[in-house]
Amino acid sequence: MAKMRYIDALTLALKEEIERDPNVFIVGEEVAQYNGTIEVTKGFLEKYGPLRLVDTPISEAGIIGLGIGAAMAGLRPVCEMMRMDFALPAYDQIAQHAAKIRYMFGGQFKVPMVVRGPSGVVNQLSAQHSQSLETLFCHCPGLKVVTPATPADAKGLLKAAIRDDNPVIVLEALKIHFLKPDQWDHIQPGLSEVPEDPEFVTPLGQAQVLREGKDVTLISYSTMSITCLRAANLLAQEGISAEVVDLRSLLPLDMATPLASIKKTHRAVVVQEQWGLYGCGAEISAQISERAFYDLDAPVQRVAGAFVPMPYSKALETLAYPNENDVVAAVKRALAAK
Amino acid sequence: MAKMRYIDALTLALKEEIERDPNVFIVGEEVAQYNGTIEVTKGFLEKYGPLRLVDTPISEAGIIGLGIGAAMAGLRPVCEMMRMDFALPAYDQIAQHAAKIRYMFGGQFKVPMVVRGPSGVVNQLSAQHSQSLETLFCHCPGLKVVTPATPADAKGLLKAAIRDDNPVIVLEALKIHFLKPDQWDHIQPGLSEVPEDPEFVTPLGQAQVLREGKDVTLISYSTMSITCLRAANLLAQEGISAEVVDLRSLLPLDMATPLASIKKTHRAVVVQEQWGLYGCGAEISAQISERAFYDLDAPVQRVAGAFVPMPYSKALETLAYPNENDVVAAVKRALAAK
Amino acid sequence: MAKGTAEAPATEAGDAEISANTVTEKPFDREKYRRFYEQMVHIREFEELCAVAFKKGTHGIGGYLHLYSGEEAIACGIIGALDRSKGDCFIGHYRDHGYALAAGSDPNEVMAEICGKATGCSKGKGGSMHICDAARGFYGGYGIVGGNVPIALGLGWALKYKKLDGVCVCFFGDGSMNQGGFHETLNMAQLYRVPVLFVLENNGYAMGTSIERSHANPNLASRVESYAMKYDTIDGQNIVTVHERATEIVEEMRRNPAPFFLECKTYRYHGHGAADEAKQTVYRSREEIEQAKQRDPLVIAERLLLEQGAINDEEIERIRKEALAAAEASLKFSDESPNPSPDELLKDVYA
Amino acid sequence: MAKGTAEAPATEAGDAEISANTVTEKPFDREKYRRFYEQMVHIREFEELCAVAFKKGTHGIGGYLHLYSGEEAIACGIIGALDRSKGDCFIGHYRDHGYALAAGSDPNEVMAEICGKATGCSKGKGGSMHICDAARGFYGGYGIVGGNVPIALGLGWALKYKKLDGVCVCFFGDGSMNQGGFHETLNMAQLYRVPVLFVLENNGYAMGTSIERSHANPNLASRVESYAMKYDTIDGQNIVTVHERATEIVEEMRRNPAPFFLECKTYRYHGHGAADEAKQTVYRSREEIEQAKQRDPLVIAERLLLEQGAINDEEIERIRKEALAAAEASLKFSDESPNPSPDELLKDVYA
Ligand SMILES: Cc1ncc(C[n+]2csc(CCOP(=O)(O)OP(=O)(O)O)c2C)c(N)n1
Ligand SMILES: Cc1ncc(C[n+]2csc(CCOP(=O)(O)OP(=O)(O)O)c2C)c(N)n1
Ligand SMILES: [Mg+2]
Ligand SMILES: [Mg+2]
Repeated sequence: MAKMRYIDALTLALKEEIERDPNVFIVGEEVAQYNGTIEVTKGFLEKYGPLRLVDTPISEAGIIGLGIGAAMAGLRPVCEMMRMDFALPAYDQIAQHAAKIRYMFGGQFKVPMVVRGPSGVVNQLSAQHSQSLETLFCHCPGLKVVTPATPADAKGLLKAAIRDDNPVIVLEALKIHFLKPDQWDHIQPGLSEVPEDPEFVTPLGQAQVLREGKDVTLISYSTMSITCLRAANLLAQEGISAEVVDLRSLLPLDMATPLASIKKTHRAVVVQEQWGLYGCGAEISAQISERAFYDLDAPVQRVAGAFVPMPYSKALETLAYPNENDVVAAVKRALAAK
Repeated sequence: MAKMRYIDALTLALKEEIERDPNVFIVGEEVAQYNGTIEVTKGFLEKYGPLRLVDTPISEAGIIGLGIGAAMAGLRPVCEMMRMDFALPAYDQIAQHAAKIRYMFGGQFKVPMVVRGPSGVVNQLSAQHSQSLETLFCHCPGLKVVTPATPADAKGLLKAAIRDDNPVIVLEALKIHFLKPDQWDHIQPGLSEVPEDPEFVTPLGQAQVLREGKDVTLISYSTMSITCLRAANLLAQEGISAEVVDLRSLLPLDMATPLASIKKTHRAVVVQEQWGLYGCGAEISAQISERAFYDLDAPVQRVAGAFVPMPYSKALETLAYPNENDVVAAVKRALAAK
Repeated sequence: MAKGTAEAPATEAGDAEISANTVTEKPFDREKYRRFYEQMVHIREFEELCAVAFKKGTHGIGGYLHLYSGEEAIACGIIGALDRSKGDCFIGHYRDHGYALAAGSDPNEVMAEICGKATGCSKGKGGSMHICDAARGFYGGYGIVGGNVPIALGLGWALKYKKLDGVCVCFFGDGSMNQGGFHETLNMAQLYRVPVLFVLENNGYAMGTSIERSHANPNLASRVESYAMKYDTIDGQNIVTVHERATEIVEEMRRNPAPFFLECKTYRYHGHGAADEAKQTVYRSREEIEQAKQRDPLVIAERLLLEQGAINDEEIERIRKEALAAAEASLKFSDESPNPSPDELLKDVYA
Repeated sequence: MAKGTAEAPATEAGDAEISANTVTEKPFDREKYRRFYEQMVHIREFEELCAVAFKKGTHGIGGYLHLYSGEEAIACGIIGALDRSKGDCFIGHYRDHGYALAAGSDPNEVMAEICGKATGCSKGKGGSMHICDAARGFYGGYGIVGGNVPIALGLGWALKYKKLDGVCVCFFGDGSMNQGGFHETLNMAQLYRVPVLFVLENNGYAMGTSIERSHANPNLASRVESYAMKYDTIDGQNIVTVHERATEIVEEMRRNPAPFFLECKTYRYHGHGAADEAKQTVYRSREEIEQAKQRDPLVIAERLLLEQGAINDEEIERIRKEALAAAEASLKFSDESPNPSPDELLKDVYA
């Protein structure tokens, strides 16, 4: 085990996979000469050369198309979106092509590619650069979608995504890229620890219990799983024991883990960073109510961002997505019911 | 009242609005000289001229961009997508621009535009041309989304959309475009009737009870509302009284109407044509369970399409989206519970 | 070979071009061109039978059916210039039956796919628009206009990455050129010197929209100067012209990897899709269609082969008959094939 | 005016071009150019103060901050050629402070927006990238590269539809040209003869990527031959060149409505965004930056005005001081402005 930041775990995953498999290459804007906009691929160009670190024009549809074709021909492209918001001009390539090729050609091709990049709200990037777009990718058979919330999963899920034979979207939680190991461990001891084994991967489609508890189950993913841990710390001070389930993968979605937890706690709070309406939290809340109908002692509580484009001003931005106090309040509502 | 087909109601709405308001114009592929691919705009070019019926290259992002700019400058563009699937290459223009302009510029601009076109599965168009993409538009503050299920609403919602000061997505149910009035009235008497009043509009954000009942509430939209009516007919033969709520608008979403119904029936079945996972039905199911927790006598049942790209072969296509028997089966599950 | 201009579409090109003088110095390969001729006749009969079967409505063909009749020389001449052993491959749009047949795919499987049968090349899941043949390097037909073009970039990239000598051919229509992805792709292809041969099937129309009504610069091939890409325009109706030029270009691409843009002037005989047959006169005259048929690629090939003594009238008759019989056999194969079984619904979503 | 080539970017253009001989026969309008000079100086001081405020971190500026320093002559010269009474309007990308200031927007509101205050032009909801001014025909700055370009098509379309004489100016960077939407838009604009003046601010780089590394054809203006669009390349550092050429083009566009593509060669002094300042040497040398600064638009304007006797050293000094004072006053205004109130969060989503 090594203690590291989330961003370093991403770098490590990419490094290990590019060294392991000669078919892996990275393509995107500023990934090579510039070392990556936030330097996830720092030093890679020098080390691995221009065939494996490919700088591109600002042409997202071209980048994804390059990835799809290369994947069909047997390579393992990792397409970086400078921010995941910029995948939208390439959404047709992702949703109509990468996702559907295997099925519509009756299984003749595989599309083992990764589309990855920083996601979510940080520091006043405003409406067009703050989104957490998982729902758009999850509502699309043929894709897989992962949302690592910890340094270990940043490494493990990214590696598993690269090794997977399908198009996998990796939404990297920018908000927590630069937390230092001691900040992680302060939230929960051991949270900054990342297995050094280059064969370590986090299997796709397996949720994890990040913290055990008995009074209520908090279900979330990405940055908000960490917000839930923070909320659980606050709740513990009040004697409320919250179990925190981090979904890790949204597609495939492991509902067995949260449902097992709810069987124990009888109360569920679903937390997501962005718009609740028609968001991923809706599916999770719906499945809980549909499948754990007789286990629930209270209505599922959903906590989500305001249904507005992200405002710029810090004063408003702070109000636009949930924090640990919002989660605590939802837990109290869940506990008050019935 | 006039009896007419769904497609004729669309044509009528466009005709009335283009004649009412000189700022309304229609832009899209083959809308003018070709009379529209399915002839929604037949004869319009001759009547209204080339400034108001604008044929375009196959450039969806350009079409939507043209619409946004024109709308900001005070016109009321109606952008036709030959099929709504083709909105995906323009998804960035819709979701990052049309939807966000008002907010991110602090309310300085309005974007009164419509994006409309045929949607949903019909007759073996296979993976890339059969989708019902409402979720992608609904999970996007700043847009409005409507899904007319009847000839009257085809007229009324399209007209309301054109008159609205926001970008409105109109998903037209291709599957039911060509049903004849007597086919409509056979499903339910009066269903083919469309008010002739040119001031008739269906307000956005108001669900309707298409059929009253007391044992169970079926909640749906678009083609599937008609499938629910068919299911209700079958159920009636077995002595089961189903209330059918047609949501009409998905954004804004009127949950008061279905919740009022559920207060009466205590059982709910949510039906949607396409992929259930992370689809619009999830939001509806989640809200029902969250908000009618104490009213429900059984878990909400969701009926939705298989989570696969649409297969071509009729033998498979038929299995890929719900029919009235699937709805009946779900109702039975709902009634059996508890 | 002259660069084409919008003023000289295939329909109006002088008959002079048809005769053997388009044949360059190379000795005329009778066997090869006879084979191409047979292929073209087969494609024609195959597709005309599809049109009939579509109308009949009882063979399982639904949705869209885009026929290639009139454009056969392009697929045959170009795919015939490829060498699978070198890694050559190709990708197309939805007007794709001809590509597969030109590549030697099993016509029964192609027909069965068009009819949505379990024995189809895509197991009946794709249909007419989504024919493919991985073994023959056919990376499929795509339904979104321009959607295949960015993917071709990746196929070409893989050839470069693997240091193979192969080239990737990307077929698309004039309408595709106005999609944003086309633009992004061509720039990147040239920037990276990726060996993609972009083949524009310029049949004058995208559905009902003529070139002049959709391209501000109707001289389509010259549009790729925007990417500093090499290009040429040829008569797509003449199999010899097409094949020889494609062969030259492919050889050059193997020597000096870089993309190339080849515009083939051609004409589509049917409506955009089989269902649009009746709407044709909204955008073009019956006379125009008849005139275009004067330069039918099959007839041109026939004349050339006759001139060269590579075929006689009797053989021509026999080839037609055999092609029709083969097409009918394919339809029979399809008719006798089972539908996909219900459990196929959920398969092939993920690898 | 010669068409530019990639071989002669603004940085290397000879000093000869700077002097008054770029001024055409027209009499030199001292008042106007002095006003432009004052504007440019104001923009410079305003933005340099933003850079300081960003670093300080206490004024409410977060996110990205893209500075226009070095490129001021373009916004001032071109927006200065517009006539709002005719319906003229403009739209830009995220490097947008200069557009608003050149159009005469209230600098306090611009600064307050950059700082996220309630008094900002976008109520603090947009920030640096999303400045706008509906009253002055500024349809906003956009953050998605190339995203504003299709919208300009619609703004131009509305002018045509309403039969106004106006033109719409669309500002964007060299990086935008490789976005698909750019391609679709330019074709449509030319096809419909929509009065959009596309202004390419060619500063040589898109973030860290040079023209040569991202455009297969580095002669950017010529790329629009693909749309049969008229174009020209000018020295974007010389306010007289920019303004006179823009005026000519706009007049011509009013007479014969059609789009025009104007490439302005320029240079960005700062990092791509204020946060990227340190990474500049990864893609360009300090020497290159210094050399480019030799052709500073403010200095060029100063020299011209001095040559023409339209200004003296004392006035120059005073203009600078006043500009700095104005910028400081704007920052003070912003500092004293309230944050948006919490209830603003849910407002302005829908009209
Ligand atoms: C993005 C997109 N827009 C619209 C369509 C509908 N459509 C299918 S084919 C076609 C015309 C294409 O013409 P062209 O590229 O010239 O090819 P051709 O059919 O002439 O071979 C159109 C508009 C589509 N499939 N995809
Ligand atoms: C679609 C998209 N891709 C990537 C980005 C990230 N990005 C922002 S600005 C920029 C560079 C743009 O360069 P250019 O168009 O030349 O304008 P300049 O910054 O030089 O003025 C990039 C890559 C983005 N905002 N949008
Ligand atoms: Mg065509
Ligand atoms: Mg630039």
